[in-house]
Amino acid sequence: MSKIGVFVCHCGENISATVDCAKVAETAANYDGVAFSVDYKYMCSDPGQNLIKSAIKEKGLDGVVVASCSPRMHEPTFRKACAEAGLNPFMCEMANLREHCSWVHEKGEATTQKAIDLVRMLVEKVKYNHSLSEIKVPVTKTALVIGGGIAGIQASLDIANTGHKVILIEKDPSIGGHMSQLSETFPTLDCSQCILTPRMVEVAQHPNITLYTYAELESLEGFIGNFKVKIRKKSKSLDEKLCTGCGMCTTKCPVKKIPSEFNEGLGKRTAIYVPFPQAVPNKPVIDRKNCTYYIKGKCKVCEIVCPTGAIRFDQEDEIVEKEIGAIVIATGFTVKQPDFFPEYGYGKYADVITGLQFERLASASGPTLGEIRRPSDGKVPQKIVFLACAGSRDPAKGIPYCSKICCMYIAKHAMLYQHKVHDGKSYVFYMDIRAGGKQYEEFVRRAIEDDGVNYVRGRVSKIYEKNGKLIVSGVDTLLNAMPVEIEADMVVLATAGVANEGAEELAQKLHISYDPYKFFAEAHPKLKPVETNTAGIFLAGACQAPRDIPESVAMASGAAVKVAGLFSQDELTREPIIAVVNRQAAPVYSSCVGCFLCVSACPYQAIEKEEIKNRSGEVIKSVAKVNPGLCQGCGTCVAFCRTKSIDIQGYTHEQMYTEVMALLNEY
Amino acid sequence: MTLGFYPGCSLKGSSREYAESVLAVAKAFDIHLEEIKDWNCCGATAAHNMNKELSLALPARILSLAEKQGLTEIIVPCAACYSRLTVTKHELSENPSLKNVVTDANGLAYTGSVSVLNIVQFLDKYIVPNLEGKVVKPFDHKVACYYGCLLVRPHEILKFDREEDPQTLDVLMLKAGATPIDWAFKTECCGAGLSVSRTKSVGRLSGKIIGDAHDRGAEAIIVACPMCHSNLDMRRDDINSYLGEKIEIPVLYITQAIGLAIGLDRKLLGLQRHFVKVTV
Amino acid sequence: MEHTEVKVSHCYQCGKCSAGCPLSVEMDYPPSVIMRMLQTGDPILEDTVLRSFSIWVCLTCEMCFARCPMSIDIPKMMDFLREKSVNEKKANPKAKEIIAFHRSFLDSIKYTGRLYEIGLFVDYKARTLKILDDLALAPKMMKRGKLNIIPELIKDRSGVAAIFKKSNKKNKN
Amino acid sequence: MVDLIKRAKELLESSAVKVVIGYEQGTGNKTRALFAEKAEDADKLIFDSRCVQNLAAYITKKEVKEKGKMAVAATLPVMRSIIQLAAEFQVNDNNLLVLGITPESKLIEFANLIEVETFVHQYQIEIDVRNKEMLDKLEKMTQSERWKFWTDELAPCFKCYACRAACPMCYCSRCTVDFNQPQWIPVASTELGNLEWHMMRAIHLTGRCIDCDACYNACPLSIPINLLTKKMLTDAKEHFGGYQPSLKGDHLMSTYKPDDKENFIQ
Amino acid sequence: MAEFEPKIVAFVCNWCTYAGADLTGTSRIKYASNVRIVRFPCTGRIDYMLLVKAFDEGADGIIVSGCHPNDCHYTSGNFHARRRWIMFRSLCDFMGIDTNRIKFSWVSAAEGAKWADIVNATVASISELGPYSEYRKVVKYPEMEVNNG
Repeated sequence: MSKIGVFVCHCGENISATVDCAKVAETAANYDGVAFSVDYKYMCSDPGQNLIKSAIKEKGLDGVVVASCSPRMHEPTFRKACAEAGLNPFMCEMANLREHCSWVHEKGEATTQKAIDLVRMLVEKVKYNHSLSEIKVPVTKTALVIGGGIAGIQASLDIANTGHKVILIEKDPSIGGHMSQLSETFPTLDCSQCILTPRMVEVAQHPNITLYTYAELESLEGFIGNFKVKIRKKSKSLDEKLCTGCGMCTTKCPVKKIPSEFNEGLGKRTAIYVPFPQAVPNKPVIDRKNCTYYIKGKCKVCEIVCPTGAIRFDQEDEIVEKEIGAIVIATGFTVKQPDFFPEYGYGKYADVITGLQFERLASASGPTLGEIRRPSDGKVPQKIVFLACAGSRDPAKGIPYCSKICCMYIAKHAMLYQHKVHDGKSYVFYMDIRAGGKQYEEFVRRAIEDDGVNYVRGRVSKIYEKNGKLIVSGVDTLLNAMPVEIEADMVVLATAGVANEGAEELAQKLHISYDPYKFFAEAHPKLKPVETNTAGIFLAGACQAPRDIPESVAMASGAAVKVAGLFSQDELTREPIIAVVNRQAAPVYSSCVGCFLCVSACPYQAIEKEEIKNRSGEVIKSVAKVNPGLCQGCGTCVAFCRTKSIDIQGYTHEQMYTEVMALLNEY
Repeated sequence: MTLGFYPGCSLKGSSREYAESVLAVAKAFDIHLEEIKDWNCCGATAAHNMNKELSLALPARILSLAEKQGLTEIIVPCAACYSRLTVTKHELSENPSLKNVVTDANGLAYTGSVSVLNIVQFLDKYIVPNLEGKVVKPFDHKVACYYGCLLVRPHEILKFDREEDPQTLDVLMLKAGATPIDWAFKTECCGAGLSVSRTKSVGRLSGKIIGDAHDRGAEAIIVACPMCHSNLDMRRDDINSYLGEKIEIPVLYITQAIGLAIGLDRKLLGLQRHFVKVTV
Repeated sequence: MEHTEVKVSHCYQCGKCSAGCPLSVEMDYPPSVIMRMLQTGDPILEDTVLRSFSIWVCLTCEMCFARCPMSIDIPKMMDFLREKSVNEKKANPKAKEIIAFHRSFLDSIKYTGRLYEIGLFVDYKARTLKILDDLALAPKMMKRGKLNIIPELIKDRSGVAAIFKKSNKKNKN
Repeated sequence: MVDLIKRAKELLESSAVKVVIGYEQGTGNKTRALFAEKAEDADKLIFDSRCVQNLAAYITKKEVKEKGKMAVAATLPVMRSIIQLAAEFQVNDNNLLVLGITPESKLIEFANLIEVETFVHQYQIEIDVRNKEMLDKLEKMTQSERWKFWTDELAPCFKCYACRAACPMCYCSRCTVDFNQPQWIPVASTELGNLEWHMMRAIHLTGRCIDCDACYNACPLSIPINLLTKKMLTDAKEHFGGYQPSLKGDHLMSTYKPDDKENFIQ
Repeated sequence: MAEFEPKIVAFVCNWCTYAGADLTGTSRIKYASNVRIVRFPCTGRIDYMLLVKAFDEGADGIIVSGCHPNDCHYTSGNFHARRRWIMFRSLCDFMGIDTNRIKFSWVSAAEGAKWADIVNATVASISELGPYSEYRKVVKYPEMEVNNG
């Protein structure tokens, strides 16, 4: 026979004005299992709480129902009070007499009756409550940041500056990402590298940051606070400790004709190379696919010229294992290449380039040292055409979404062009100008009004080459779709921003979900923009959707705070409102039949297969098992389970069933 | 070997040299093309401009006849007919109710079992494998391969070659010893259906095509469609008057070009029937 | 319009169709504008479309469809509009020749089962009174054996005629 | 089926399998399941139009599993069940060999379940005309007429659970009806108890039932309970593009599409 | 006889509709008092059998409500629920259960007013329909009523 205490709160007048609180308390007193029932003006006040505490102690209550405001308001308060009185906090339930009753109904019988029912429901429910203890999970206070672009850099620095360890991995030989490729940045036109490189250096020198470049995530296990990661450090064929970054090797390397990734193929690099002068770390790697030694078995020029003997041809990939508490994914995005566009020549025209390539042309550190020269013959284009939405907003090409950054960088490109080629003519073919952002609209207007860029509203149908000119045929939809044919010297495609190659694989390694375009999915479109639906894994920057620099940085700092918050505690305590698969004595072990439909239903990949083995180690049965670290307690699995083998603490079958029964039978 | 053959109206009339060259080439490779008995016109542009049902019923009859005749594969050299037949096949398989309407109109059974090959597919499948050895007079010229509309569009349905800058004809001509040029008007429209009713438009449209091919030094234009041919060849006066110059590039059917390469007689290939003298 | 299943509402007026259309310059309303007019659902604009010259200049070369980012089957819509335009007697006067040609063409098939080019020419000229046009062409063609004096007749002409009858029930053209 | 018997013998002799499950002549004109463990038993194997029982119901049974690897003479419905069971991790290539019997009654042996799946996927699950008509008839009724129809139909049910026993998908070691904390389904075969039991069955079989009618055939009172699952099947087609058992485990009811369509949620 | 007061049980998720109903309270929007709210963590947790049980035990109407699509606190609980509801509702209808008595809705934490409307609308329509006696008739075993309460 349970001993339940019922505490009816007047909430000043808020409840008692329409509900006869005394009557509610009296009625409740007569329920079986109710040992104590009282009404009081302010239950949440100290005297109110003391009333509860003393009742628990004196009457030895084993369950408490507080009938007052919404549990979303004061459940923590009253559960704490119970705990202080030595009653398990999860033996305390709340009936919502205020928001759901007194405030929404007129004074009268019916309202009081409803209050009585609500109390009754919870009294019956609480009979089936179980003492639960909060789940404690230790936290490894080291963060892993994947991707060394601006988002990854920002996240790493922010986390490191809160005093926590960070491991930053970058797949390329240097950090910096796309931002390091940019010339100027909108809407302020300040030089990208000038603002970025100091941050890159800071990362390299930060005592709390361990930087692995030329490295990728191999595998991930575990859960929030307790991940185990394997990182593959691809061989650089170099002893980094010995290398001083003097650059002898790169100057002497005989293989000089490899298209430079950093310059988007517009410049060349050597087989042993540093991607760009300000690279961090400023130490070379050997590109084995192109190195004569690895192809033909001889050369070794770099080894010969290296003053410190740092070259290691036999170096192999290294797998490092790390314990990690939280992960920030900042793997960024990539852009579609011109060969994606049949109507623009499948990429066969050298002077049809991407926006990113234009950045390199416009960049002082670029292959043309900042002069706009067309790739084919190095001539300065007198007529240049920019195409917005090249691939974006183009369902037929499989990219229905807006890449978001193009409208702005096109305006920037056109501006830069006009600044560098004063007598040149620039055209922008666009569908809509999307310049939502601080100073953005003004920026675009400047391009149009001050720099005389010709904006033409319409999509270009075809580009073809004719005696050295690129014939761009489009229309002006604002002039009854009048044909506009431009003989351009160069065409810049604002090609769609898309998810990286291998984004899918990475997502699967991390057990996070991704959208149809392979961008990683946030946990909540509005309220959890940097969380993923795997606890402890966060997102920053363009790996979640096309993002510009300010957004990426903001996201990165947001993610960093989430990590810092997590690391601010030694142990994670989580409400024990989680699903549990029953276990029974041999030979049954569990009523679970192992159909694992729950696995496909769980939004958190929190359900695993557990193989139950006998003494001789052979599998007798495999059943579902909920990982308390990952389960968030939605209970979706519970409703699926045909054998009712999964139940969710705090909302068990018995509790919910009884609650419903109680309310109906008491009518 | 015997294959089904649907010449279509043009090949019986204004472009009989196409038919002649197709048959000649087939013969040279011991392929017998068996004509569909009592075939009718596919309805061409006219039909689907004026009456959808008709535009499906006419081709459906042809396919039904072919089925009746026990043909599994029919060669359709005319790009327009090829397009109509393929589209009809597609529409009828997509939409059973239409199928009933059509079969009812035709009073003939239709299962859609016959597969339709355009000229390039035919050449690829049956000629190319044995071509190399047979090329005695490599067609050693710079050629502009012109595909027109109906061979490659709508891609969703025809699923043939690639929509922009197609390659199949070029590859064929390469094998015949020619040097295909890269040019911009491979798939631009020649004016087709307007040939008679709006000759001026044809002059302009075909003019651009001839013009570009000429500018890029083509010595011959290779086509696979009688309508394209008649516009580019028979309408040359209108074209030249549009361009304001006298361009004499001959226009050859792919089969004529291949025929020449394997040393067939020019008369056999009907070259004498062209308006623009075939100098190559 | 709906039953054509052409998703007119999907058009966001990028103009790529008009840009690629080889004939848009000869049209009174380029394809993208036609789409816009249909989008409005305004009966007056729809009427304008049905009376427009554009729908007749369109050659259904399919370029618009091929390049439309929203995969809107404009050619299919054009076919539909032409048919409707004729049935509602709204065909643009400037399109007289084009329609005449189509009709002559179809008639030729109707009676012979196949296209009889001389017949076509004569009939077309009869319809359009364009006696002089292309007069030079015929003899040249004749000389090159490109014209049959006698029409090719198919045996089952009644069959073909039947097709026409049946499929013309709805559309009296 | 000569070749079936022949193959069964080989398998048992070579002890590639420990037991072959098929049909044998039963009492009267009935057929029943045969569990051939010795080559000579295989001679009893028969196959004809009467063999409609879904043998897949046996392969999850403990006693059968314990015999070791089994081979099953599987008609199309049985193969479908097997695929669904495999998707639910109840059978796999190590413990099951499928001796397929095509709709044309040809024997076709499969190397593995993937092959079975490919074979099964050639055929859509189609509800026969008679039942289609029945469904239409019911849907045309008013709600109360339907209510009457079902309460009448289900009234005689005395919860013998033959339907459950016959169903390959009802392999759970603890059925919800045996669950008493709380007692979801009244034990007694009251109208309500019956209604709830069959409703629950239908729901549990949604996206799993391959429409073999075993439940109906097993019902001593021939209550058309299979209509319920058939209804679910047609709905699955209407709303979610249909159901076809698949090893991918993309279960109809434990997965979703963000754009699932409905017209009743306000 | 006294005017019929329908008994209505509301099965709602904690994060959207329960909070929404709280907002109805804080905004002091009045609505019919016939409804009793049962709080679940998520619509994904709501067991269809429980709805049936509610009818058994004398409910005249049921409201099931949770987060709008894409707003689920657990990202996809409501998507799963929706799929289940589609099938469950159709089965109920097919078995002759009066689906007019089950109102499904999305009510977000911000839609206090909507919650009031939903409740009032439901109470009104159920009052129209009257007591669910048709169903009640088959529940003939009050004496052996298995009440685990």
